[in-house]
Amino acid sequence: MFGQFLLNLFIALLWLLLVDAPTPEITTFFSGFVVGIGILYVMHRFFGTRFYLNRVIKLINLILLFIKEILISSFSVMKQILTPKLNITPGIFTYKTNLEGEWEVTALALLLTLTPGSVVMEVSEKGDVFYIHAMDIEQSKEEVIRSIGKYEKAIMEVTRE
Amino acid sequence: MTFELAIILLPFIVAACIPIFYRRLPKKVIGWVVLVVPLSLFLLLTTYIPRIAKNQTFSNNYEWIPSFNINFTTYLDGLSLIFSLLITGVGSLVILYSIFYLSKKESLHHFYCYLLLFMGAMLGVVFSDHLLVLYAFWELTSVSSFLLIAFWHHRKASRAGARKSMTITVSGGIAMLVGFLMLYSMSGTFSIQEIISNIAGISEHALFIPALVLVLLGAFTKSAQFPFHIWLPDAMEAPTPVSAYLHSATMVKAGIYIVARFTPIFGGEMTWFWAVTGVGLLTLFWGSFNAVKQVDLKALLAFSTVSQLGLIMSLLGLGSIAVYLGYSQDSIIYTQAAFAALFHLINHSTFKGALFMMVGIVDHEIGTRDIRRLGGLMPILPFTFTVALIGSLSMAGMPPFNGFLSKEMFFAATLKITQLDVFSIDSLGVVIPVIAWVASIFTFVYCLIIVGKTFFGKIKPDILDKNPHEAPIGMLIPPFILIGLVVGIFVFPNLLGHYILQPAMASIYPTFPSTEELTPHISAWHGLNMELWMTIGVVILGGTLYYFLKRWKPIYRWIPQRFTLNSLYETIISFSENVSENLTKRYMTGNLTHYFSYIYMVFVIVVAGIFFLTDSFEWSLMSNSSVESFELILVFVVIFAAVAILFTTSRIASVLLNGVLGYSVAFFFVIFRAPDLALTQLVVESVTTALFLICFKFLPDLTPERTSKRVKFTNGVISILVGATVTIVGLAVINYEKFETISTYFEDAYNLAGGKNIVNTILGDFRAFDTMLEVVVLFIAGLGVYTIIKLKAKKGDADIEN
Amino acid sequence: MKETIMLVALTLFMIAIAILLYRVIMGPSMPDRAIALDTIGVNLISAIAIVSILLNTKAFLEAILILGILAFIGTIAFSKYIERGVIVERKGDN
Amino acid sequence: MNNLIVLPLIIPIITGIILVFLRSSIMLQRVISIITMITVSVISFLLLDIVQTEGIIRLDFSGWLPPFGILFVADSFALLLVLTASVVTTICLLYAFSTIGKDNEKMFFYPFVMFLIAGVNGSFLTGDIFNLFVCFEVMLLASYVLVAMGGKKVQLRESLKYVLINVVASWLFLVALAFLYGTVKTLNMAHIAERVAEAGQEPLLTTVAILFLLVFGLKAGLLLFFWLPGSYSVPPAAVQALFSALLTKVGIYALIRTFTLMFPLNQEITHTLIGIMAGITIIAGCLGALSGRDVYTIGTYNVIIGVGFILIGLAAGTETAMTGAVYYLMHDMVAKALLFLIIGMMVYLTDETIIKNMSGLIRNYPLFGWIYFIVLLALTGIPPLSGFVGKILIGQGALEAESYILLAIGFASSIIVLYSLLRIFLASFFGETTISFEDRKRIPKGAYSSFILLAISIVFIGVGAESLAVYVKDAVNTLINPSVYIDAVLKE
Amino acid sequence: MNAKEIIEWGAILLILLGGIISVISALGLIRLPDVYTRSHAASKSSTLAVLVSLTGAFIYFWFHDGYVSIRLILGIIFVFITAPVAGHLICRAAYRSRVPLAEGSGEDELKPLLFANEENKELKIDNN
Amino acid sequence: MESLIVVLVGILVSVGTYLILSRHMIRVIVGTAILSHAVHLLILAMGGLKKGIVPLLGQSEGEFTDALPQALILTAIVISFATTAFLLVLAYRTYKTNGTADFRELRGVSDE
Amino acid sequence: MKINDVILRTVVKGVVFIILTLGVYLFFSGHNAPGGGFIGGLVLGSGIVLLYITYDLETVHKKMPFDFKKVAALGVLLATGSAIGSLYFNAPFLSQTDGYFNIPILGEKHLTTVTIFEAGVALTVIGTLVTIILSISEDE
Ligand code: NA
Ligand code: NA
Repeated sequence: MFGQFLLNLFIALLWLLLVDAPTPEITTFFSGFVVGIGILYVMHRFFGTRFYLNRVIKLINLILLFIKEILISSFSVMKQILTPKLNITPGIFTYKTNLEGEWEVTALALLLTLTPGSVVMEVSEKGDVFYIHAMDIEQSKEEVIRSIGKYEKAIMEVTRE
Repeated sequence: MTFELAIILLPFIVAACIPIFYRRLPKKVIGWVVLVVPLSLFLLLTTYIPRIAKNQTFSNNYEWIPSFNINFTTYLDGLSLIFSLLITGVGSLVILYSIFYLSKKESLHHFYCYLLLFMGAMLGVVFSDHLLVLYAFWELTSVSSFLLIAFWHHRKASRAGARKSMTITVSGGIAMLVGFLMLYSMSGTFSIQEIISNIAGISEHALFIPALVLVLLGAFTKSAQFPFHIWLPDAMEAPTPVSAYLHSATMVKAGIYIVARFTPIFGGEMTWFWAVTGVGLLTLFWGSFNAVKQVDLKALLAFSTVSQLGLIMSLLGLGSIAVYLGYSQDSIIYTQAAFAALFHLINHSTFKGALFMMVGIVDHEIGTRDIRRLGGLMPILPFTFTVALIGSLSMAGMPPFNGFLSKEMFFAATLKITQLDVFSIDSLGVVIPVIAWVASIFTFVYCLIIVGKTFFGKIKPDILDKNPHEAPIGMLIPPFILIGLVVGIFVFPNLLGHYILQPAMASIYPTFPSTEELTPHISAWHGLNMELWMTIGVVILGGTLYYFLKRWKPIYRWIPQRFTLNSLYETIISFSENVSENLTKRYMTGNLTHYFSYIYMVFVIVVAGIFFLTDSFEWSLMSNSSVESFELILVFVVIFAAVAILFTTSRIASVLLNGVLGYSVAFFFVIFRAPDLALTQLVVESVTTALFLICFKFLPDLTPERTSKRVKFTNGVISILVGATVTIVGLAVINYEKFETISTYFEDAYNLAGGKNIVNTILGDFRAFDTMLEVVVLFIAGLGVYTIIKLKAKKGDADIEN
Repeated sequence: MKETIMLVALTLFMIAIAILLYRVIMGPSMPDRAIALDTIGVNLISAIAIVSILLNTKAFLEAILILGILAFIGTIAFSKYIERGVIVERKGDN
Repeated sequence: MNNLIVLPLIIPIITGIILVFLRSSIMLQRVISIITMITVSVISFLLLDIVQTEGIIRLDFSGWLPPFGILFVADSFALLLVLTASVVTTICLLYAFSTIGKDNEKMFFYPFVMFLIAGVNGSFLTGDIFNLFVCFEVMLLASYVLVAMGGKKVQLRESLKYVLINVVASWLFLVALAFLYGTVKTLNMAHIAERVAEAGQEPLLTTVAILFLLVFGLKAGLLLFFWLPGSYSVPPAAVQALFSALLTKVGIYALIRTFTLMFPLNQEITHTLIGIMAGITIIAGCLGALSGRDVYTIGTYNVIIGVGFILIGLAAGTETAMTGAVYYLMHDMVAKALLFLIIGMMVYLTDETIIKNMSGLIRNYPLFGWIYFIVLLALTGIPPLSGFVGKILIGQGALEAESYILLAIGFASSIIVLYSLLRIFLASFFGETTISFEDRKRIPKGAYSSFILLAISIVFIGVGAESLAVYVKDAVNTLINPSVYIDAVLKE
Repeated sequence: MNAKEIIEWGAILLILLGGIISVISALGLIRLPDVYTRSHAASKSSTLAVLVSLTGAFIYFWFHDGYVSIRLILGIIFVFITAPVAGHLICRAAYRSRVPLAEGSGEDELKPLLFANEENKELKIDNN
Repeated sequence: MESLIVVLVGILVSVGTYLILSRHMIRVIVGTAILSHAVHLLILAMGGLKKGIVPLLGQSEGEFTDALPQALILTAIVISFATTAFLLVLAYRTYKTNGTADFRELRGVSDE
Repeated sequence: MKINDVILRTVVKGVVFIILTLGVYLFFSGHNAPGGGFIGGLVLGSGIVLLYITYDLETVHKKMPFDFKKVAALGVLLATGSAIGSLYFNAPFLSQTDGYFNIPILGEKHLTTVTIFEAGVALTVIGTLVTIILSISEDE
């Protein structure tokens, strides 16, 4: 229930932002809240799980991590593209994670996908094993193993007590 | 309401009552009840004779569609009186006859209903002064005749005969209608009498001759004139009373009526003279010539009717010359032809009616009408023989019967006309009496055949087995009344001439001052003149020909079957059916691709054609806005994506490329300052693509187009032309800047409609109605998708296909 | 000058789209085309942003978000189609 | 009260939607739909009467003055067609009750009919050319579903073609609209007329007009009728009747409006072209009708002939000719509806479509047979039935306009109409009866009542032509003097 | 040139940078050997191109018009979140629909798991 | 720009027409989609392109671009979407019942 | 190996809110900015369709048990009904009224009957869009 309330606030905020009034008004926020109630009513059955929003700072950290990763990985891809002669050995490898729960798994998978040279192709049925395609398998393997602990920690800081 | 209207309506009213009440009446009674109608009408009409004889006419107007000058105008004069007396008189006799002729098992209510319809229609024809109402009744006679011919519709021949008669007579009627419309457009009135009185004003009109021809077409088809006569023999499939009534005494004479009625209008034209006389004579000859070869008595009578109708027609043609010449002492003489026509019209009805009834009796009692199986019936059917003999001799033009009188007058008229030198008669005229004479010889021959082959000679044994006997008295009374008239008219022709024919002559020659002059004195003996010599020749030559009939009859086989008019008709029918089928099938292939190419070709030809014909192309870059490089690239992206769709072999690729197009169009909308459009286009494009993908589950992948190079090339050319047409017209339209757009009004949207998004205020307010309906469209589509998915034909549902 | 640079950027994005079009047309595999279309959509987002600046209007900013959403939905739809032949499954399919 | 004139469109729409909610109760659906159509018929008749006394009425939606908003304009011409269409639909519904089948009824048959008639009525009434497009689409979408209703093999095949052709036709309509807006910069039909007149209908405008000629021609089956025989042969009889009565007529209506109101100038080009197209249409229709060996082919090609014949009236263009066209339009709607209802019943009774395989129907169903005979006569133009007045007025008009070839083609076509329909009568109704009286299928009462009502209408339009004359004349007055319409719309 | 000017110029250069990155990654989609490697270019550098240019646009609007566009931010976030998901889904779909890895690829630990039983079968579903 | 767009429209129309003249259902339907794109651009071009500002009041100064064609296109887009949706479903139902997606084989009448 | 959609489903859960909110926003903003009933409805509909794509028919149907045909019908009814309302006031068909109303909490608001009309439009779009996609997807 609490999570949903937060979500509602979030929608109201979103609303306020979307309306783009010159100065934010409380009435706009309220109407956003009403809109949120509507949406939540339609959607509430999708939300069996809890929703944590109070770890904003951790979240920001995580987001920054995301940004950093995309920057690095993009430039490494571009480097590959612009290299006159392609010298890569693509391949698929597996990685087993300790994270559990859909949000954690998803966040990690996204992070891994943003990691230079790797894209998560499959998640095992249990959600514990990732099958990762690597642009250059040797290099990526190393890189993933190096940074994965860092990722898992950043995620857990947001998701766990 | 006047009597004339009542006369027309009574048969219809009774006809309408029959289907309602017939179940409550005993079957026998229907006929007797129906008989009351013509009988009472006949008696009523006789009361008009004295007044009509004084050249009174009776005219009444009843409004039907006054807004378009369509009114019910009855007009009763001498000409209509003759016909109406025939219609009701012969009608009475025929109904009396039919009561005994038709078996109780027949659906008598149908029969009498049709018969009364016909009677009413016929009376309507002769009593109508209004062209369109006349036409209405005219077609109704065709319709009722159709129904009567098809009375035994389980017989194939009946249906064929009915179809033929209806097709030919209604077609003629339609031609006549066009003629009537032309008369109206020339004269501004639908009233025959008014047209007659204003004839000078229209006879120079360019449409006058076409109108004449079209009206004649109607008359000729109805009166079975060559070459339209072919329906009449086939119409003999009708019950014999019908043949006696419609197809000899009345309906076929409607054409005669029309010609007589329109003689004051068209009579002065050479076309009229030659068409009516020529076609009449040709019909006269052809009918009599062909009658001889018939073996079915009824068919023989049918051809004889054709021939006699030709005779009457030609007489009216000859009489029309008097109209051309105008009133003078010299021209009076030519009116006698018309007089003879009317006279013979009545005579023919008497003897031909009697003959048909005779044949009906033979058929009824003996069971066949085939002269090859008949013979020697005189002792068995003595009364019937009497009818046959008198009727035939009258028809052959022998004294002391009425046919003799009119035939003599006919010869006289043909001879007189040769002395004229108008309408190139001086060179061609001599043919007229010759044809008349030759035709009369054949007439004599077939009259002998009727009597000789049926009543003389040896009786065939198989007929005797049936134990034939004379007909019941009820079937004999009507023909005896008729042959009584045959003799009676011969004895007192001038009574008829004075009271009946003279007023009718006044109708044909309204401009001639004295009707007395128009009425010759008819006498049986007028000296040993040329006419009589011709008759004597007829008897001698005809007798000889009859005697040697077997010797020369094979000449009929000279004309192969497939060159006869009948087979020509059949050929035309089947040819037009086949040709139309082939033609239609050739382009109506059912192949959608073909249909599209027709549409596109018409589009290109018509639009581009008109565009260039009218020299509409104007174009300049003056008012065009600038093009940035990125826009140019986008244009090329669109072009490449579009062209690539043509070559792709995968459905997904084509849908994806269509998506590229859609997104590019959306971006164009961005560039062209259309935010709402861009948004909508983006969403719709994506949803459409998703729809494609969802539906692909049920659809096959693309296959290479297995079309020939030629087809591909043609399609390519068509496509390029279509695109080019849109482009050139589009360029010209851009260049066209004459008007200020109404859109500027919407720029005040905030004040008017309280919104700042102009497009949205248009959609939601100014043109909200469009939006409302567009929502409905969307809803229908959604519901429709649901319906056609859920509603599947059951296994058992047979697909009925053509 | 600013406008010229932005026009250059816009042209660059268009060039990218044109290049991607090659991938859409040529494939060879279905996922190749899908990726390329997705990327075209994403590039269009930038293009719309630049046009918005050039036209000095906020009217198209919704389009940016929408395009992002649609490109995403589209890619999901395509990948499901490629993977399973069905976009909307029933339970027990799969 | 001007709002009245939106009712012929809005009532069926609302009913259609409500019927969606009443899906399970077929009885209720029937009752409501028939009441709706009767109401609409009555309203349109009232409107017709009001227009006689008060002149053309218009309704500016949302109150926006023309030419800026959308509006409905009710003149006698539009209202006569609305009235006829509504009456015919009412009667076809009666027929549908007993024949259409529960499956279809549950699958929103009545809502689709409601939407169809709403689109048709909207097309007749609208005074805005783009709104005409939208109304067309309402009508078309409903017709798409109705053609396919039943889901049989042939139906789907033909309806797909029908839909595709119409999609292209609608596309052409949009192209034409684009060019129209590009030139005259307005959408209000009266305003267009005014501007076109102001520009003297220059060649470019004539080209645009020609484009509309093709667009509406495609809908009307004028020259571009290829789609018609196939798609009109497959749906249930009630739908066939509705289609042949209404759909092509909407196209004809649009053609008449376009070339009397918006593009009346430059007739040497436009009307000549219409004349040529009408002539070819009639000839092709005659060939098709002659070629037919089954009831559907003969019936559908007769629809095509009818279209050509009416447009002779437009091509001739004189007052008389237009009067004839209006009469003939009404006649054709009623008569074609009846023809197709009868054809459908024949097929139902015999499970045959080839005429020679049916025989002697009249013995088991005498009234049915005679009603067919009446239609036959009416369609041939035999007086005093419905076809007569229209036919002779068109004939007179053609004479006035000296269009002799069209006159000849038009009247000659009557012979083919007669011949082709007579073939059905002789082969199918007459002849030896193949099914015994005891084994015969029964004709449902509802079907009979619809036959009788339509037959009565046929007799009424013919015999009672005078009672319609005042309306028809008023309608034609507007067509001949477009300024009447323009003033009613643009001058307050 | 004041601070506002400078920031505006920075925004514009960001946009230009985005354009350049975009072209490069588009080239990547042409150049890279198989769909999986191409998806790296799509899901990373193309995304970056958009993010960079959107950021530029955001900054420009902010400093030029004083307009903080939340929609732009939302757009950025949206693209940012969804790009890797899209990459993931497409790669998975490609693999499951048997689009082959490029020649010269290294190990493939997924193959035994998915297609263990059908080693050498050439299978294709709607895949060109 | 207007002329360029009109030419582009012409090319799109040609492509769409060619596809519509194909035998395969899907090509024909894609053809209709392309025709729709073309005509939407055409309508827009008829109102003049890039000749004013976005038709939103109160955002910037200047003459507005013609908003009416935009509204018309919006309606047209929705209608064409509705039609396309129906068309697609009809096409696949036809394919499933008739067993072919080839219009030459869907002729009916004459070949049966 | 069975497909594990965890990533997709998780992200969609978040993303759908953005989409739906945007949809509602677009719906309301149409009067003064790009948007309106149509686009709003389309975006909302797309959001629902996204759910169907991500999950499966049954799951979504269980959680959103609407008959979308009736949603669409209701939409049309609203759109036409708001138009018919004007008949009652003897104003031309489709006339819209608007005014500024003081509503508790929300304060003074500009309300017009256009909003009802637009809501009808939006509902129709949503209902139709989902009906179409569901009908096809349910087809065997
Ligand atoms: Na222009
Ligand atoms: Na369309």
